[in-house]
Amino acid sequence: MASKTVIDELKKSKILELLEQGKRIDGRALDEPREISIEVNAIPKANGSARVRLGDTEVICGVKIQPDRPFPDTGDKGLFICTAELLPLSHPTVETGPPQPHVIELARVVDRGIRESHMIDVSQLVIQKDKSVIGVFADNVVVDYDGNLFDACSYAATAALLTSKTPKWNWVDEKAVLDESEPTQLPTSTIPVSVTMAKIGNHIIVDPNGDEWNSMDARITITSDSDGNICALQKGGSNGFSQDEINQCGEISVRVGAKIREILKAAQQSGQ
Amino acid sequence: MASKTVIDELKKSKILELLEQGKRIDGRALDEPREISIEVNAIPKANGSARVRLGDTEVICGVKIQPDRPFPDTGDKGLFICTAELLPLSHPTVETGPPQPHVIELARVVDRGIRESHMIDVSQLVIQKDKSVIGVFADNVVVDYDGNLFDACSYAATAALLTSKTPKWNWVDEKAVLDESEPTQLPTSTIPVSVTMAKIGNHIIVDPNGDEWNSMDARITITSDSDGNICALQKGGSNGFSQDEINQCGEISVRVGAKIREILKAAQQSGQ
Amino acid sequence: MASKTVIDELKKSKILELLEQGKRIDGRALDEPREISIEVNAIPKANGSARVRLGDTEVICGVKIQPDRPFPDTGDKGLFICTAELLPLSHPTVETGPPQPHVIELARVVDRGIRESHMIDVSQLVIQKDKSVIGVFADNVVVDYDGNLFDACSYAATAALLTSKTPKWNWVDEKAVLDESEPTQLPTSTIPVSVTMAKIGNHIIVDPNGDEWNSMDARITITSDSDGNICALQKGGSNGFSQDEINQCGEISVRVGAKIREILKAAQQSGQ
Amino acid sequence: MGGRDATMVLLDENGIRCDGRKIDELRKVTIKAGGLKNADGSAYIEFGDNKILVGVFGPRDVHPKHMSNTDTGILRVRYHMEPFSVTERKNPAPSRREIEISKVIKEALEPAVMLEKFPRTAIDVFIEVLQADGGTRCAALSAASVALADAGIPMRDMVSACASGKVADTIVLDVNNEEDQAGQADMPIGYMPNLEKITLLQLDGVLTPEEYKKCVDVGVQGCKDIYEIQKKALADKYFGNKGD
Amino acid sequence: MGGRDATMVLLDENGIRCDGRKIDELRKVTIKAGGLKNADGSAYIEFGDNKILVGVFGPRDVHPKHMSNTDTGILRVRYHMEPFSVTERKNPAPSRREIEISKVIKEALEPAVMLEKFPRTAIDVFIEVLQADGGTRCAALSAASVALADAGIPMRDMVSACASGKVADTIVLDVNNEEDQAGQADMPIGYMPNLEKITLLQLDGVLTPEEYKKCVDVGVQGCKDIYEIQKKALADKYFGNKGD
Amino acid sequence: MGGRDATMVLLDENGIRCDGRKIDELRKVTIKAGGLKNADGSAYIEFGDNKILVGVFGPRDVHPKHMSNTDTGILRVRYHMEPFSVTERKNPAPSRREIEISKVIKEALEPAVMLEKFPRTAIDVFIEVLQADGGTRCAALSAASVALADAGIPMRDMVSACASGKVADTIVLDVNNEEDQAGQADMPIGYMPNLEKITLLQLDGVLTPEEYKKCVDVGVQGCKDIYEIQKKALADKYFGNKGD
Repeated sequence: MASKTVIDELKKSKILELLEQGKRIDGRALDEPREISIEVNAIPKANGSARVRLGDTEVICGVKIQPDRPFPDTGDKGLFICTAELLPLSHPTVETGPPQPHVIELARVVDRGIRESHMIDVSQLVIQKDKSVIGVFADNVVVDYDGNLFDACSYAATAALLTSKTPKWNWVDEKAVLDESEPTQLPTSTIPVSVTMAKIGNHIIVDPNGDEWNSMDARITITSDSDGNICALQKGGSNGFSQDEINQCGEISVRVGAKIREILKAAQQSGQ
Repeated sequence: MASKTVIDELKKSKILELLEQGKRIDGRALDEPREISIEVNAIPKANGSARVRLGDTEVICGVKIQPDRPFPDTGDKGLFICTAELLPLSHPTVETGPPQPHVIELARVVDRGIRESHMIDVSQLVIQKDKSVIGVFADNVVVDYDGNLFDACSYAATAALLTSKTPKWNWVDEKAVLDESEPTQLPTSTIPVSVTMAKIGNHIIVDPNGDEWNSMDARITITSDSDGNICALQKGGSNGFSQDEINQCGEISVRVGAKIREILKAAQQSGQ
Repeated sequence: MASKTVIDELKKSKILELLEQGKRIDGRALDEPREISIEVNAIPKANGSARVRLGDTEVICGVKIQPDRPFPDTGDKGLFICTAELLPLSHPTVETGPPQPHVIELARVVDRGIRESHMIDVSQLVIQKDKSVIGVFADNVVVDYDGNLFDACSYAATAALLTSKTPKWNWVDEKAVLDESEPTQLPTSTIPVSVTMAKIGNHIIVDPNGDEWNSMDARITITSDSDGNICALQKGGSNGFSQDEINQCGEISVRVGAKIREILKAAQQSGQ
Repeated sequence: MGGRDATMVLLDENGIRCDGRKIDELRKVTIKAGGLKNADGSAYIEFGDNKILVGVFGPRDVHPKHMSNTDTGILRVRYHMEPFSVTERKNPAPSRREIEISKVIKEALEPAVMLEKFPRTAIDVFIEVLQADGGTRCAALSAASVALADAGIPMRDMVSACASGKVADTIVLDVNNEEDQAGQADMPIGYMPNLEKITLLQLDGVLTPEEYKKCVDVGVQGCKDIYEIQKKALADKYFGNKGD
Repeated sequence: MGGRDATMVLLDENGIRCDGRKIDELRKVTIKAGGLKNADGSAYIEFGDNKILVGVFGPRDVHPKHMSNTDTGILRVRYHMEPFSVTERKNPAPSRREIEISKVIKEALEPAVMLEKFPRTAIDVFIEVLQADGGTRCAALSAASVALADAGIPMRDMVSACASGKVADTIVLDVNNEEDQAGQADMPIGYMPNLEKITLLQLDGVLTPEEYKKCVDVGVQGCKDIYEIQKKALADKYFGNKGD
Repeated sequence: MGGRDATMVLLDENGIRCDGRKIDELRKVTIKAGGLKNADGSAYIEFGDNKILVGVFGPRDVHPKHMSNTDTGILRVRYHMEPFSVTERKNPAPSRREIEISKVIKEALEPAVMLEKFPRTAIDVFIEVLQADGGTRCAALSAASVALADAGIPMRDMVSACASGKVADTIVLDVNNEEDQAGQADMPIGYMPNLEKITLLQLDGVLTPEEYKKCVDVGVQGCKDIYEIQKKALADKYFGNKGD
């Protein structure tokens, strides 16, 4: 946690100076996300997968679906677990070893955005009540870093889930036995979309890139669902938001999220 | 493991000088423990609990009672496990992370004092032989440190156990199912009391406070039961005791322990 | 990973100079292993054991045989697991803590040499298919280090297994229950022998001692079975071998291995 | 929060909640500043059935040195639950949830603490949850602010915190454990009352855009109530009105 | 490899293998040099159904300093499998197998890299297996060589790698996953084609001395084929014949 | 020691114990000084069926430096059991029991070792239990003293150790594994015979105050017997009476 370098400080000044003029360092509008490209089925042997580029940030999500034991108190529901990892090749500063707090937060925020939207109907993922359920694991790995991993991982996981196929298992002799029938679409309903905004000075910008990420005062990630409702939120960073700003961020997230949802739907189509 | 500071050395000289005159730095008699205050049911949602102050050392013990799997070779006995942790707010030198050897020793000595006294009748804590038993977990956390954690944790755990209530479970369909009946007193018999003594120079003192703890040559913790028998003992510290001193410590522990047992009994009464 | 010392460099020069004359620093022929002494049943309470000295390298292997759960996909086979640990008393540079990569490699190479030879017939080690099998654990501990742990651990594990006796268990009431009958010989067939060779300059030497180990450019460990076939191999070290050298090492390993196999057989006899 | 169901009566026809409160009513909250001997500052909060102890050390040296910052002090926060604080005994190892909450509380406190006054040092906030009953992060944050003030750390403002949420289709203040389990949404808020800034905000559960705004508003009002209790705790300790 | 059985037809009467290849035929291999923005060098290989990404950083400072070597640079290699890269989801913690393969690949690359030119520094090679299908270590080693070259690290030679093995009593090139599971022996080989040195060699499975020699020979020939693909990958990036 | 029962005849009518010993009789004890090539000092003890190897290194530098003490040397002790040393294979990770015993043995040795002669350095004692049969900590402590002497470390006295205990209502010397499992109390003692100081003392099990004194007395006598065996081990190595 060395002091910020002079270059960092100069970049921040430049970014702020441009924002005062209503401009961003890469020419985007304040509420404009970077270009999103989504390749589904990038890992054909997984049950679902997607490779997402959000500007120069790149994430791969692979979904594995397999029998598991239910939690003791929810024997009538399948499992959904979403993880995230920064691979060391994604940036020179990434360290191997146990996950840092910011990576744990990343994984938990992406997980909650999807979980709280009820995108996956876990009640359909039961093999034998209280004994065996279907576990859906969406593992994100970051392969190139240029800011805003929250959204990149969220889109990768969502696209991978939307195109996942689940095998069927039968409960035979106290064991889950794979049914040879064709895998079917994973049961999903709404499409959650996370939109991360940074506050730099008094400006709110959507989808901060790496330089903007380093310069921000605070950030907020808001996930909305297909009905235009808000289903999860996480504030971060070492400063605060006014109540008006929070309301404004809510509106932006629903509006921008609706556009990004179309990109996710197109990716879903392309995978079928 | 820096060298001891000059202040530490001066304190030790002072403590020793006073002891030569038969006096202690806080005015206590050599065989006099500090004031003990015990608040039982400090954590009402636990099955039993106690908050103990021994001078300025403060410990909270919470007891959780829940079904568990028995050890393979003792399927006809419940479990009793006692732990201890130094919370980082208890002293500026406490570090978070895996427990240090002195904390592991603390937990094991407190556990053995209670276990070896046979205070808890684990044979009554069986739900279904070889399949399911009742586990009694007494977790001590140190919230303020001023020496002699052995006794403070021991009194906290003992007081919490004496006032613990255990639910009942029935074995139904290969599962332990909670019985809705009123929880009953945890089955306990004898009341073990640990008495820790420090040797400073040629003096034996009971219940060393923080400054005395830093100045001691060696220490001994002896636990006696309600019959006045000795049931567990642990010597520590970087020096030794003569055989006479060991005999003397045995006598002190039984005598002083008897007085402290009355305080524990009063706490037990107050919790009913 | 400090630079090599001047002494290390001088030793390497000396070793290389001697090798140019066809000689080794301890007078051995290039394809001559050090003296091997094997004491079987060194740990009588284990199911099998051996204490092996290979020159000044010393290893103890203890075998424990006990019921275990099978791997999910191989419910009709027992388990064989071989480990290796460098005890800190074996050399001043050994550190305690999680195993270093070179120790993990050591354990895995020794394990594979025995496993790939099919020495142990794991299909005979089933108590109840899919439920309970017999696990054979061969744990090597290095007590003195003077190079070439691969072979020392391999001989210790092999000798211990050759003289191991396995109890019998019956499947009663969904549990493995020890049969009181006399333990019988562990079912083994071929005798694998690992031969480790170092390349120093352009010279291939068998069984490098500690000084030779520090001086080598590359190494190769080849395990052959009783039929004179090659069943496992591991190249190591920061340089390479020509294809001719690889062929030559193959021949040496079978030829030298045959001689060492006689020593293992004698040890097996001595243990009966 | 996947397991929400509606078998419990969360809100009756008179607008009374399962624990007898009105929709805009906090649970009983008491804060005591100080209490620990060794900590440089401390606070104890009872927030409904939550019981949380906070100790503060610092500013103090950082080990290892390369973790320190030559330009400013650093704030370190550990949120930790005792094994006996929850219904089923908690494994003593820090969970991913505890690590995330530690980070969220740290970032909620940073805007309030004048860290720039203490370059190269660290201020450590240790939060110990003795008994949990829903809303621990807000209770912990409120207590941590008081403990920092008790330690004499210069602050721009207090951070006051409580949660709002949606229960039985109604936006309510201070979601308790039962409401969190069976309710529809939970929104913890941390707020600096004088600087009027929200420094902690999270949401689990579905809200319409209108409900979202309402929820923020209700939560901010609750934070202002908490602020009064925080001030009283410090006044009680430092100006001796303990008899109140 | 204890579970070998022969129910699958691994080699038919026409000498055709279970995936349609001849006995001396590689699976389809494509390598792309570069691709990652932040890494100093990178490569992506598809080797049959293996998909592996490699990123290189360095030469760069070593922390902690005492891990560096005043006489030479050090090479550090991490071989890592993604949780979704194998049939049953892999636990994210590094396995003993991954640690061993990291070491074996490191020692296979060291003879090729001119580490002595960069005393006190480290070159880091990060290998990420996105999809595994038998022979990952050889594919990874081949890609790592290209990534090191892409990073501009001076090298004595490339290291080219593939496996040979014994399947249905026949020595074959490039053992795939089914052949590895059901086959009789697998011998991964890493080879420097110009210096004619074998820098990686392992064997699992039983071979007669004659088969052993044959296996090494077949593997070395395969490595030479891989070498051409490696050169083409670098030429495609640096000399623009991307249209090929 | 919760599982004590009395189905085994621990003491017969003639005062003979389950392994044929009298009540004040040690198991067979042999100690060999030296034996390891690389250690600075070493010893091997067979104490009944216990087989324990001890190696000593030092005085040597301490890494990291801040662990050293400018006023005195430090003693570090690791007590470790091999996976095969006990009936059911032991997990290789150090158990809490092993960590506690390491500490207890360290504190038992410290009074005997002239650490003040070696400021800033460490003396490392590595104890390896190859086969365990009750009373390992005492056997280990006795061997460690001999290994320290063998390493030429200046010592004030030896530390000699054995356990006494209560079996079938009788105080006996040197409790073996069966007696420990089925007996009533076990009291390991470490003793400096010339300085007449007890440096290790533990007790598990119930004793009346009179039995307690008796137990200490019996144990101290046993330690004196062990002392003679320790001296002989060193004499055998250093004065060549190996033929005894």
